[in-house]
Amino acid sequence: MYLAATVAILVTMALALARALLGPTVYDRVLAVNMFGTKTVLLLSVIAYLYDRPDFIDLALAYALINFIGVLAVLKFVQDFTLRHKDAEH
Amino acid sequence: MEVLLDIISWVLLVSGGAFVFIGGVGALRMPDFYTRMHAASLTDTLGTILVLLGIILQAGFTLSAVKLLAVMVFLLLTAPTAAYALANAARLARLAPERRALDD
Amino acid sequence: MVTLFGVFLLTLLVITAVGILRAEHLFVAVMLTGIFSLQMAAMFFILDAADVALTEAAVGAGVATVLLLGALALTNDRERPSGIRPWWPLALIAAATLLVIYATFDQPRLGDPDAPVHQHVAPWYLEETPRLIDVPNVVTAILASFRGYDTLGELFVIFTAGIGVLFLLANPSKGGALSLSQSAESQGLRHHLVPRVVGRLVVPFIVLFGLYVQFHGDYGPGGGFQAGALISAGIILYALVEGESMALKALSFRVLAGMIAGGALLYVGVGIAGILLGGNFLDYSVLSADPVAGQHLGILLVEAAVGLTVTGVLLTIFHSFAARDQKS
Amino acid sequence: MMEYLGLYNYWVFAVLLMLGLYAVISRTNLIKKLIGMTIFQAAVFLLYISMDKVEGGTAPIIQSHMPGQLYSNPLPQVLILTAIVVGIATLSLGLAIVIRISEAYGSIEEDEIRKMDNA
Repeated sequence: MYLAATVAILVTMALALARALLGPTVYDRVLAVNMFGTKTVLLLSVIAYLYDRPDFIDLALAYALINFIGVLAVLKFVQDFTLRHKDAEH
Repeated sequence: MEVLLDIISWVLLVSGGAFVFIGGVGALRMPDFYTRMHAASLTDTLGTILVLLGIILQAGFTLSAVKLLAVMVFLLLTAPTAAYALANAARLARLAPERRALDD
Repeated sequence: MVTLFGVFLLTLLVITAVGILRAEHLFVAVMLTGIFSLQMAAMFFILDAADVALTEAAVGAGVATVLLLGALALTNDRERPSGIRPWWPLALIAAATLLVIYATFDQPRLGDPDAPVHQHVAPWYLEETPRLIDVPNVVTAILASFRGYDTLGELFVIFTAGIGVLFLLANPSKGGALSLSQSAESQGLRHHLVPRVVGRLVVPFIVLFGLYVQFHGDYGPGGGFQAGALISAGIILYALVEGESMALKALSFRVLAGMIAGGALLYVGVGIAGILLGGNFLDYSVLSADPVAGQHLGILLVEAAVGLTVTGVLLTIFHSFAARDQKS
Repeated sequence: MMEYLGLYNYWVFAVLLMLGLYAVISRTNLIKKLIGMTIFQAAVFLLYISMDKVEGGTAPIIQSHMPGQLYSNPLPQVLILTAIVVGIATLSLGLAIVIRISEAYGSIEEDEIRKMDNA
């Protein structure tokens, strides 16, 4: 049963990657990165059980905790960018 | 009892996988950014809950079950936050005077 | 079956790398680098390298994207559209790729237990670690004890990189110190309610998890490098949601500099303590009456030293980039 | 078939290595060069970690309740673990240099910078 879930997650990863490569806007790509992140958390959890080494859930936990920092950094980047351009206009 | 647990986690894992997959298809096929985000984030949370619950049932009352629960709780906290931040960034940039610089 | 998963992931890895290369918008390249790092971490995990996967997770998800975006904000997020590319680099690269692939046919196939790598010192490490050091995680035992000298060198490379970034980006007109003004930009994401609340909620857990990884590294995947990257990711999150000045109030530059130097000094100090107690440099067996207990103490101190320096360096780099942002 | 699948990791290593090198030698943008360098680095990581795998082995964290368990080789893992953190430290040093170059020349394209130097 882990195999079924793993295959589904891997295929979804490929779909997310396709979205990341196709774009068309940069936000689609950020969305794909975020999707890829949650899928990685799931993949690591499932594979830890597939390998019968449940103590490796630590890895999934690490990703669950810090994966969204990248997206917050994107928000701050865009915010600073728009701020700077407003400054430049005035 | 064992068999029942196995069946339930089978159902949870497979339906979780299905939801994850549907979310992926939605993110690929939807026509514009905001609808794609909707597809991705909505099924993301449901798929996550189902898959992780399925594994937790297999783990039983162990330390790893607690860790899995923590993974689930943190994912449910952080994934919508990321979605919020992303939607906000997109909205900010659309309103921005220099929109061409950030559009692809 | 797992081999097939590996093949699938590796194929995605190559596609992503090509995507990174073709992206003319550097912002897009950075996002694809994030995906690349996630794939690498999953691949490391499949190949039985849990410690390495945890390191890649902590560094790739938390720190690398933030630093790259910081650099883009300070330079230019677009690559100049190129005209006609010369053909010779591509031809050269294609030829070299074929050459390397030709060379791989002499490699033992993946997972071959008779491969030369597995014949030399590795079996000795695996056999002797329970007797000599008695920690379950052999990676930690090798990192901190058997090859502690290597790790000392790596620590000093990180130390030097941190000092280098400070030299390059610190503002000399203000006495060499970096200063932050309370401008609108240093407010971070304070007016965004959701990230702020969730961020404030999650930061303590990240730091707690970092400490767990630091001190549980003898028993599971973890250690100073992973913990340092995780804790700095937590503080970076705090800086993002509350503004850099708030993060600097929590851990000021003075404290960070103390952590960088203190970690390096602690590592060397443990080594010298070994000499003074009659052993060799970085020989922990003499640190306590019982050699195994001495090893445990030595590994604990050395990992703590690594964690301190890595946290200090990564945060110093982050704050240097952010402070540069304020000025320009 | 399995004979070739067992070499797939090394082929991907070769391709990634050369893609990274291609980015470094063919692009003029300095940040792109640095990203190419990280791909090059990742390829080397992949080579080392591929070599550590032992068929039927598991991660080298000794399980006292499973005697006779095979373990993968811990040594390459130690080398790469430290290399990843060193990699991010050197990457940020490179980025710091690029930021200074950008401030001094107003450009991060190598050929433009060279032109300004020669002028």
